[in-house]
Amino acid sequence: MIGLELLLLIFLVFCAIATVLCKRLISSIIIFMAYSAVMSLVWFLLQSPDLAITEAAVGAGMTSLLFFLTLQRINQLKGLEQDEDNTKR
Amino acid sequence: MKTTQNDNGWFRRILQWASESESEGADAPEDPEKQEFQEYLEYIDAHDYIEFGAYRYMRYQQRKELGLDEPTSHYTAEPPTPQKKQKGKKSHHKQGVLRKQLRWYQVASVLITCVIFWILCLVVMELPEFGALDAPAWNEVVQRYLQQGREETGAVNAITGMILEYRAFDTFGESVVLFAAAISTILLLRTPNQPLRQRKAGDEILKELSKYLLPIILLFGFYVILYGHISPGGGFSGGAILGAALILASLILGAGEVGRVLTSKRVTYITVFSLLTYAVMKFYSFYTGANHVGWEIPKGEAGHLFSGGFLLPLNLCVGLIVACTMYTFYTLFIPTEEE
Amino acid sequence: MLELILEQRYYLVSILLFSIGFVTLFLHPNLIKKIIGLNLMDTSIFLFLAAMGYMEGGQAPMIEEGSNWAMYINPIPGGLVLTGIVVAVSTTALFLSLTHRLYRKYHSLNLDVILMLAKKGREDT
Amino acid sequence: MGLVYNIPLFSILLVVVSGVCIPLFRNGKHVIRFVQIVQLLVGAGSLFLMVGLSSLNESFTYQLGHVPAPWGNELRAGPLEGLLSFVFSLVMLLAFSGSRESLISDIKPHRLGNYCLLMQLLYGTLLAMIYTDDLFTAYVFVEVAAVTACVLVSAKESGRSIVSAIRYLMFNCLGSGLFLLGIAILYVLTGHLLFSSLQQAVEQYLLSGSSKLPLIVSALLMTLGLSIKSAQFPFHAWLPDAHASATTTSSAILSGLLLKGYLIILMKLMVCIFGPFVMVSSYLCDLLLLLGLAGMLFASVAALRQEEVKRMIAYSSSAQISYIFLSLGLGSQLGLLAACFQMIVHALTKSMIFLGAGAMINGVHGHYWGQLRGAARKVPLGGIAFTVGGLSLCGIPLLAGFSAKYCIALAALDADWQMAPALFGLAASSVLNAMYYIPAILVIWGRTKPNQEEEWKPISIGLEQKFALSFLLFCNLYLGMRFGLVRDLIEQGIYRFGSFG
Repeated sequence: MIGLELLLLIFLVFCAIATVLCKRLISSIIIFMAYSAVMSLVWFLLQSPDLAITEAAVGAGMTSLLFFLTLQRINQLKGLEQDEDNTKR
Repeated sequence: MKTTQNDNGWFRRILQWASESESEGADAPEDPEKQEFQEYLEYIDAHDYIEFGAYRYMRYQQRKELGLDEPTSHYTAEPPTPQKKQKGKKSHHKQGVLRKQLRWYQVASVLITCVIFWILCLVVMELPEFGALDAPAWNEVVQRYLQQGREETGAVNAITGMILEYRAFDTFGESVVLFAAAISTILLLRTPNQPLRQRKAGDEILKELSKYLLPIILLFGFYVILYGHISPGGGFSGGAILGAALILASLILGAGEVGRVLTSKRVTYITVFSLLTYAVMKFYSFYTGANHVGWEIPKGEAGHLFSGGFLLPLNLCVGLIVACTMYTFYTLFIPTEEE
Repeated sequence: MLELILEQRYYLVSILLFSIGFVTLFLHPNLIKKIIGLNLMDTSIFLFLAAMGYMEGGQAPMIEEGSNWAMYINPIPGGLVLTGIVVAVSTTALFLSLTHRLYRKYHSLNLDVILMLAKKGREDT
Repeated sequence: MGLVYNIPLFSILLVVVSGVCIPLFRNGKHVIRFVQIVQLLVGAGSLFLMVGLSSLNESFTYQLGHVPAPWGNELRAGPLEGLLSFVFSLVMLLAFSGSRESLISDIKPHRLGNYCLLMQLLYGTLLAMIYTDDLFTAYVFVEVAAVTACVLVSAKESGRSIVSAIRYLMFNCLGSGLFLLGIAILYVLTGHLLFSSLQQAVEQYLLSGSSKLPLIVSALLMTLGLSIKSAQFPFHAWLPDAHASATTTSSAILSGLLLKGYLIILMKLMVCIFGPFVMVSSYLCDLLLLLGLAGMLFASVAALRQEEVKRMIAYSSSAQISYIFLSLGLGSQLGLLAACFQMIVHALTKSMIFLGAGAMINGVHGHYWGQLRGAARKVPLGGIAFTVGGLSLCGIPLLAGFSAKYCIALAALDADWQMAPALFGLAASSVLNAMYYIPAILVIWGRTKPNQEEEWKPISIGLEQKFALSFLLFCNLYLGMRFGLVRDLIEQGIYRFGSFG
């Protein structure tokens, strides 16, 4: 049991470092999603199912979705700029 | 998992990051935008101060003269002319001052973090042991929640009983945070009369699948909300699931379809009425409790759906607030037509 | 020492995560990364709280009729964390919407660049 | 239990519910009236509460719900809380009426309703911060304040205001992270969240002498978090930008009230939880004193260099907040009294200065000193408000700022080694204040160039604005000449609040 806990905790730290250092924003958001999912698993192990459900729905689901949508919107703006440049060419 | 995607290798990158060579973008710029900005900083260090837009326009002119490439600038709408600073005023930008400052800032914040980390480690070592049976937090407050909570609130789930009955004022504040965040996002992102983007509805298989899947998710969300005082869950988690179902629906069926039923006005009204209902119910129990009037709501038999006095409607209100807020966030964040 | 570290593993990990989030919020110029750092910081504190509510061999606080109260874990941190999660998602949404507005204005996610551009704008108008 | 005891709960709920109801309105102008009526009601209620409690000389706790305090939430009110909420309501009301026109012109009509909503939520939050008696409730409402105030900063929709909003939010999130971590450590140690139970538990720890480091660190984290939020010196970077780009109403409330809300919580932490032992023995008070001193000098020096009126006033706010930190750092009952008095004086004075400056800016359509030359001749009342406020902050006798400085000096004279630095800081910062306010006053009353002579005619401002400015002027003069009554009230309140030092 303690082995599993340690594994999850180390994975958490690893994910945290990875999500910070990752250069592509999209992959760092995906890693953040994994981080949230693992966090909810840890809370389940800590006998707090309420927290686990909420974190899975809000942290891994909602927050990551908001990140994705923002990124999509930003990329769309970028894409438009490139389109303008292309039409000028 | 994602370690293999980069050829540099994590170890080297961590080393690089630790020695802070990454931010010195002049040698290895990651981003053309950043590189351009670095060049700009060097330019204003060396020459005189001009606006960034003016700098870009100047670069564009230079490149055009050389016949190198076409502009990538989106500042081309009105070419600003380079402005000289007024005479008599010394430029603030001395050679490389800015970059030095940035570096100092970084070193200082890493140092501060290390100090904080070290102090917190010392603190943690002095804290009561993890999982100890005689931790100081294990006091009469917890005892009453666990021992008499079932009779006093009529809830099986002690957490729901706690946040909606004992510490209901905090939860009220929390709903207000959500509401305030939703309104703030509306203020920031909504432009009036903006059409919702008519996404192409997903393909047929997804649509067919969603016919069966959506009701199940909706039902599950309501189940989590309504049985929040009996089983794990409650307004917050159930509301988030409900919100997720609404988002899924607008992803698959198209935002326009769902948006026609759940207009932004209706969503706001639902949130407002839920919050008002919550406030009225809690006001009733705060007032009667504080003035010792009696008139308690009968708690019913714990473990049944209709038990726990106000817990069920309170959970429903919180759930609706959360679901509506999540849906509002989604509708404001999806890309719109004119962008 | 090692035993103590193993014993306090949850606390230590949450402190570590807190530091990572803190340094990201401070150092990383990219706004999206800053927001992720903020989230890391918040979740680490939640982990700290959730870990302190745990009791060796305790069960989730779904109270059965006539059971011994000492067999459940502490429900208070759970309630606090629930509140905290909701607060965190609200601030994240607000932060992201501000980021989007800024990108629309300055076409950059780099806060240093944005600050420079905003400063220039001020000096000229 | 009489009706008086219900006033805290009634006022918080009334304000929040009235805010929540605003989306049901259609017309933005009605919304402002509605909000003002609610503020008037709550202000009257607070006045009633203050008078009642002061004549009975008592304070009380109000149990929220059917379960008594360590289990449920509770509110706590005494004469000091009544006074503070009265002053806050007054400033809120006057800020709304004093800048009504600029509010309508600065914010697009379809956003006005939501802006007022957030204002009202912020106001309810401030009331809750005043009355709360529970650490976690304080945290939740601190977060509400962060979210609402952020949008108030960005309401004007220029690029600059959004940049300042994002900086504001960043600092705030950092502050709340530290604050929450402090709460978590304290909860692990004691298992309580209620102020009175926490105080007992902390005392027990001090008697037994164990776990001293965690206690100090948690106190340090919370103090740090709150001082980041209240724009204390090293963390004040966001404040000038936020002010310079916000509308007049936002600036007045941000600087006059919001920063004080956090300070009230800090004061409660000091008095109700940690007590003098932890604060003084762990040099936390000295830290506050040093922060205050540094802030007073640095912010004043920075204010000297500003070319925009609002930025200058913002730096001056940061300096004035440092006075409060300084007097809290003295670590005595007198210091606490001086801090409260300075809080009230600054709330009234700073909102007056902002309203006056806002009126002038509206009059001449420019906010640089060059454009503001002769502005006070165009908008005489605004000019008078700015002048009186500025002179008051310089410490001219018979004005409110002088009496606040007098209180702080009295407290400093009572302290031992802190006396010399505190008095020095007070004197130096008064001189610095004079150095930037007096040129500013000369500029706004100065003559414009002769060819612009026809523009000298005073511009008429609305009746409501006139009333608000005159009322604030009256308050300033009253507090300057006869501050005995208010001071006694604060003393009584602090005595009820808990003993310190």
